[in-house]
Amino acid sequence: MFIRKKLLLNILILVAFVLATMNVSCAPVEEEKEALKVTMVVSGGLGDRSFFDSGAAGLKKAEEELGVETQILECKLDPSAYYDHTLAAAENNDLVFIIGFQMADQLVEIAPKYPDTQFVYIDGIIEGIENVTSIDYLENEGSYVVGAMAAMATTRTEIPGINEEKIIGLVGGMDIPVIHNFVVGFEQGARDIDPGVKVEVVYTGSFEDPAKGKEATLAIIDKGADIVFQVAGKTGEGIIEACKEKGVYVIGVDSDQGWLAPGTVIESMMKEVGMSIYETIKKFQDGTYEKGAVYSYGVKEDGVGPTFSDEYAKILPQEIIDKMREIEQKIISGEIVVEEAK
Amino acid sequence: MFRELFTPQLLRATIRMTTPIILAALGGLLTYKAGIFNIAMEGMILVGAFSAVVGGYFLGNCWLGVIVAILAVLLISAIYGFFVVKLKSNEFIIGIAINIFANGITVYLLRAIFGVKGAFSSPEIPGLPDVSFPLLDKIGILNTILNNHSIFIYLSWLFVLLIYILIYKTPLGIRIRAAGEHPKALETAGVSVSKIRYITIILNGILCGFAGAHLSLGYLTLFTEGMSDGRGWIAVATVIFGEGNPIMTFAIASLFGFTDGLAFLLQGLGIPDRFARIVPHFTVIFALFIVARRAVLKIARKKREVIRKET
Amino acid sequence: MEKVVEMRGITKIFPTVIANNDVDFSLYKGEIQALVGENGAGKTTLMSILYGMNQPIDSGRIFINGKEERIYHPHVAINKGIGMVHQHFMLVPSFTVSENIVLGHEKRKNGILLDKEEAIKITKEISKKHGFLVAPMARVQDLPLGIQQRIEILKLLYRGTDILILDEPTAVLTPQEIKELFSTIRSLVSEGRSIVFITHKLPEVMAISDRVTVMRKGRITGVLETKKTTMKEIAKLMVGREVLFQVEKEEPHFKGVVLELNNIKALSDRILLAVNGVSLKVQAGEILGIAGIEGNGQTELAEVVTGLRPLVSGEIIFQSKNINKASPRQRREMGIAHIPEDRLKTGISIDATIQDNLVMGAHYKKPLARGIHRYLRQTKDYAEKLINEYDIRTANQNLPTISLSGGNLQRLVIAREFSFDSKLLIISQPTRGIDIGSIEFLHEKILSMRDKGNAILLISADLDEIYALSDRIAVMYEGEMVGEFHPDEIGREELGLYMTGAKREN
Amino acid sequence: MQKKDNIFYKIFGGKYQFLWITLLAIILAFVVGAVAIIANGQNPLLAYIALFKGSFGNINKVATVLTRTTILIFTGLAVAIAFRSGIFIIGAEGQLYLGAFASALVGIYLTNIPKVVHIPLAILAAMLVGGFWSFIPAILKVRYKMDEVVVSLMMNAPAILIVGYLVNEPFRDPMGQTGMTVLIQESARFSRLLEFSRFNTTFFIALSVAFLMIYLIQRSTVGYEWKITGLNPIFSRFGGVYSKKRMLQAAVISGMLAGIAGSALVLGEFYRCLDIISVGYGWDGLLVAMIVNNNPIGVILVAFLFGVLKTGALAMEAATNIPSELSLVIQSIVILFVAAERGVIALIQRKGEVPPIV
Repeated sequence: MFIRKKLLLNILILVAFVLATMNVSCAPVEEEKEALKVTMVVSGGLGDRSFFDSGAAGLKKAEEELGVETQILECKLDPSAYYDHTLAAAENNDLVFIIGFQMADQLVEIAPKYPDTQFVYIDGIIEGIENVTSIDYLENEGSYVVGAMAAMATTRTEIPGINEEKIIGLVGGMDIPVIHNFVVGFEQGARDIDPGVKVEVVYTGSFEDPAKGKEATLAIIDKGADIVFQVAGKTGEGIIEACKEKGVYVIGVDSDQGWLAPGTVIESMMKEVGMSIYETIKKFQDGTYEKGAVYSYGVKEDGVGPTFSDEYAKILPQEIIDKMREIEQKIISGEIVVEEAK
Repeated sequence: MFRELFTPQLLRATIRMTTPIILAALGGLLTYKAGIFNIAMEGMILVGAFSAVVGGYFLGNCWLGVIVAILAVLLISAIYGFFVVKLKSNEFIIGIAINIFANGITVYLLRAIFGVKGAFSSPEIPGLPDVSFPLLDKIGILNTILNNHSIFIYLSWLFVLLIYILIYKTPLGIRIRAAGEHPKALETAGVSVSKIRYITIILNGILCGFAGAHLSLGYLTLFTEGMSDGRGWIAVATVIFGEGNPIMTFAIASLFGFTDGLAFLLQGLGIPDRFARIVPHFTVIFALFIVARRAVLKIARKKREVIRKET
Repeated sequence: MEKVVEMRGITKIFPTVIANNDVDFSLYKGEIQALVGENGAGKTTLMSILYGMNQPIDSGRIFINGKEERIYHPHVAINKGIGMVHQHFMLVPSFTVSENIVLGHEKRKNGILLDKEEAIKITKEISKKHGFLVAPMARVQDLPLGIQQRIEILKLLYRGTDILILDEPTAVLTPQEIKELFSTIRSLVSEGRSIVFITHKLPEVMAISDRVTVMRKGRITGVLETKKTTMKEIAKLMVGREVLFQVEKEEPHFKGVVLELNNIKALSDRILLAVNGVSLKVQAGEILGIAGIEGNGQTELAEVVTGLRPLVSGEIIFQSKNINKASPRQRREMGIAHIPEDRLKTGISIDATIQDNLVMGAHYKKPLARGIHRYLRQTKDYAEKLINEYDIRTANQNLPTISLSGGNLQRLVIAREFSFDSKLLIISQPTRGIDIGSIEFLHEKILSMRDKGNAILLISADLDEIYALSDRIAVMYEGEMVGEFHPDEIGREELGLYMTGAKREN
Repeated sequence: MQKKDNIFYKIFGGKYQFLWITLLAIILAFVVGAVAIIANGQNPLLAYIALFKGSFGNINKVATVLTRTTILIFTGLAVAIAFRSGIFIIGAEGQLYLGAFASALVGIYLTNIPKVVHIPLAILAAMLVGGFWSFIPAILKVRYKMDEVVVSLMMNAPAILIVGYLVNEPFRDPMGQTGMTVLIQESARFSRLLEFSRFNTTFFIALSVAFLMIYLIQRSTVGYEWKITGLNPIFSRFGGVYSKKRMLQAAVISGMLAGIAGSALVLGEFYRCLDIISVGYGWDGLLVAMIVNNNPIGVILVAFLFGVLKTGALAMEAATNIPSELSLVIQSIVILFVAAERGVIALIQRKGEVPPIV
């Protein structure tokens, strides 16, 4: 009895299916002007106020200034969605940005099947596929610079909120290699300035739990940290809040996060995802786009690094800012080699 | 190593991390006592957290925010109550449905109301005040541990006490317990079991509203998507492990809070983050295993004694 | 005389049955009215309606003290002075006596808190006034059923009840307790209260009631004055045919010992020695009746023999083999069948289908299964056969068992247990809660099993049953066997003395 | 003696009642969802067309739906078998992760063996760890009367954390990829069946396992004993069932099925183990099983329904800019209405005879 009942359900679903397919055939095929169609697929979700949002901002800018048609597809870390969204983006776009190292497999699988679509893989490197260009960021280089900055600032007790102890901190979202890349650079930067500076590293285990972020931050502030580098997505909101509450400083990540807590954010370590997206689209329109190229955006390419904005100069002594610029030059010239953790 | 770990700051952190859990758990405990296995706390905290921010932001007053949070959670509770009490649907399924619903609706409304994704923070969100007790200042270590917390932390302790009194010392309390243990006995004593269950669902709604408001206005002053991050589930676990006793529930919630805080400090000793975070879960399971095992052994021992005496 | 309750044209339809069909019922002030009928006749439903449960009804009107009332919830009934003692007691096990008494009508102190002292005081007062002795601070779960029933009655008196409905109040009581209950009922009536007494035990009807209302299949079949009627007449109205009160019993043919217990001991759930050195023998072809007040270790004894409860010491010898270590399944396979005392909890699964319950134990054997494969056809036929043979009234064997009435549930259990090749039958309280028609049928079945050569251990608190069936009677008191008799040797009164521990052999 | 004069009853009562109610629930949920979409300023019709096109638009879409369905069948059956036997283990998500990792290990480090050996070994590994993880709460319940719901709930996060650690530290892909192991050997992979979908042969494994489970549950003595143990353990023991053994057995099989779900993700869909390999397949499995009251045939159908909803929601988002969260709202409403079936029937019959208070 039950089987027959369910059979009927099956038939109904089949009917729905037929109706739906009919709809495909009579879907509107009108198309106006051939605007460049660009889609960005992100592995996580928008609203992280850093990495993905930066990319979205770049895309928006391109839409406004370059007149392209854009769309963003979020996978929200559902690995089964990576393939679906990559495929959907590949099907009817000219240019597809794939943001998130998690999606490499899917990209490698799909890109060759759509030779007419150009793919840009961001935050990792894929080589050997004609229509896939890679953009990688050397977070470690940028982190090195802010690490050095923090090590210098933590000894400057004349800055309000800076204590005696030579301790700085880093709160990471998850204990994963991408985050390690930040950690390694940050630690090396601090060490090179003053081997006596201690870096307290703690992971919250989630990119989505600001309460845990706050708690983790309070724990390292209790240990004496007065400058905290936050690398934790939405969890970072809680980190910033803890710093604000305790009157210590925080280093923002990926985007310029100064507006979140003016006076508390001492600097932001930029990862110019938006900029690189914008520039890539521009190149694509200009015809200077290189198919299959691999770009590494480090300090040299201005892809990562501190903002040097005026807002922060109000807190940081000029000599530290100068020193940061000097370090950047040394990284560019190769005098300083920053370790990697990826 | 011991000194490095067990600092007053750790106890302070324990108190902070326990509060959202215990607030929700107290609510869940009431419904549990009235015979409803409620697992919708996760969703209710989330709705509470979100609407507290909405209320606080637009009305400009943190207490109005709390009230809005309570009203919103009560709305969800009304749906929950209708399905569970009136239609007598499976409370487990309804609970999960409510959790999914809360997750979807908060994200959706976050975008609809504030036009942002992921998180909303603003200096315009009024935070709940911290409370300081002047007398505590004098006692150094107690001051570090107990003083200057957000107001709901103290209120949560008060609630533990109040709910203990409510359950064990008031007429409503014995009705609630009767509704859970032998509903027909209560019904035939002329008291509507449905009414009692609705009351506990309402109280649960209020407490989850508090938990949410505390999370987004007290603990933090912002909202992020999914910010309850499993606290409702932990609350479910504490209710069941605490067997519906507020004091036991508080103790177990504190154990969670403690091990959670400990996890951050363990990382400082070079223990990988993930192993540090396994600690709370296994500690609680293990602690309860010890308790359960002792109970089983006690029965076995008693049996042996009786047998020895009689044979 | 003044009518305190009048129910007119009550009709109540449940999804699968018409429980009350145009029923008229009235109760006069100061009378004891017996409401009798077989199980499923609709007695309890009718009284539940009066008590505000099973609402809404499909049609009918209710008048209390001449005024029409809409009783939609028990609290309305309570306000009108109606109280009901349910067959399954409505007491919260973990609460104290006084808490149970005041539940729903609690007194407060300081406006908020529950006044426990007042509750205790009230309990003491009313229990003293009515001559019931109860400990206000005792937990109900620790009290024997007789005391629990007193608490139920006290609860009603506390609420100021004038109209008491007692649903099968004697089912769980000892002869002594029944006597006490009857004197309580008489004193309550003498104070001006009116009582409805639901039962299907006719001797009790004759002993206590002023009037009798008889129901059958949802309808009233007679309203009689007790003095002007006989048990036979009432029984006929109840069952719809003549009823024999005594089953024909042939002389037993003993055929060798089947079960031998040597000094066995076992613990109760509360870790007390519930079975304390019991030794006995049961032979094939005989019924050994174990008389005793409930809670004296009979349940545990049955469970030890069937393997459901671990044995502390002693020997269980079944067909010359020691089975101390055998599992319940192994014991069933050897031929030990068991009709447990608590059918709903132990003897069936109320949510499973009737078929599932009927085939339990046979489900994995030929011809119903081979290996792990079940033959559904054979299973269905097997169940169908039992349903017909034992006259289990159901539309379909795939209905959930909960749809059966009490008597049919018992038939189901008996059908299952009697249908496999057993050597020993352990039967606990077989006729508890079932009606006259079924009892007759059941007793015949038990005797036929005896005559087929089964050894039968009959555990019953009902002395009528013990006398009607047993070839030998053993009395159990506090976990021990205190005497063994031939039924002709000993009178009921004397047996009662053994049961209450006032007297013992050896 | 049913009350058949009620017009509602005539239409919606009777044998097909459950079907009607489910269908009604789905339709109602879509109506409520439509209101939300209109409130969002969009055309619900277009949105729903996009949803169905996303699930049924072409063979690839259907295949995608089936890919999700495959996993949900495993997790749904895992929950169903345990719940049927009265052991309420809700640790499928954690077991899935452990199973996925175990499969990946076997898939990576066993080399030079034929496919017919390699794949079963990889699945076996997943079954072992999944079964073990599920055995713990079960044995704690049976031996020490600990609440298996909470113990199994609490064991999810550790499982996911352990896999996260292993995947990110000792077993990470040294070739630059992070949060994942290296690809498994060719010989451990299930074949993909379509060019533009990850639909693969695990689907047929799922169907065979499902049929096996249907057989076990409905036609075998073991299934009978599971059911009786779940409905009344005292009675099952009374009737000679080794009920503790049956409970443990069901729990272990449940864990094994959840493990296979993880295995299917690794061997069929991703060809490696990721640190986040599932977002809630275990939890969805719980819902799938509970909605159909642990009926194995129902599990297959509802798993398919969930597959359609999930896949369609992504497509709807891509096509119309309606946030996929809205599909969560619709999903939760479907669940609410379907779960209310009993109560709704009572309301339709207007009898107030909702089954008695528990």
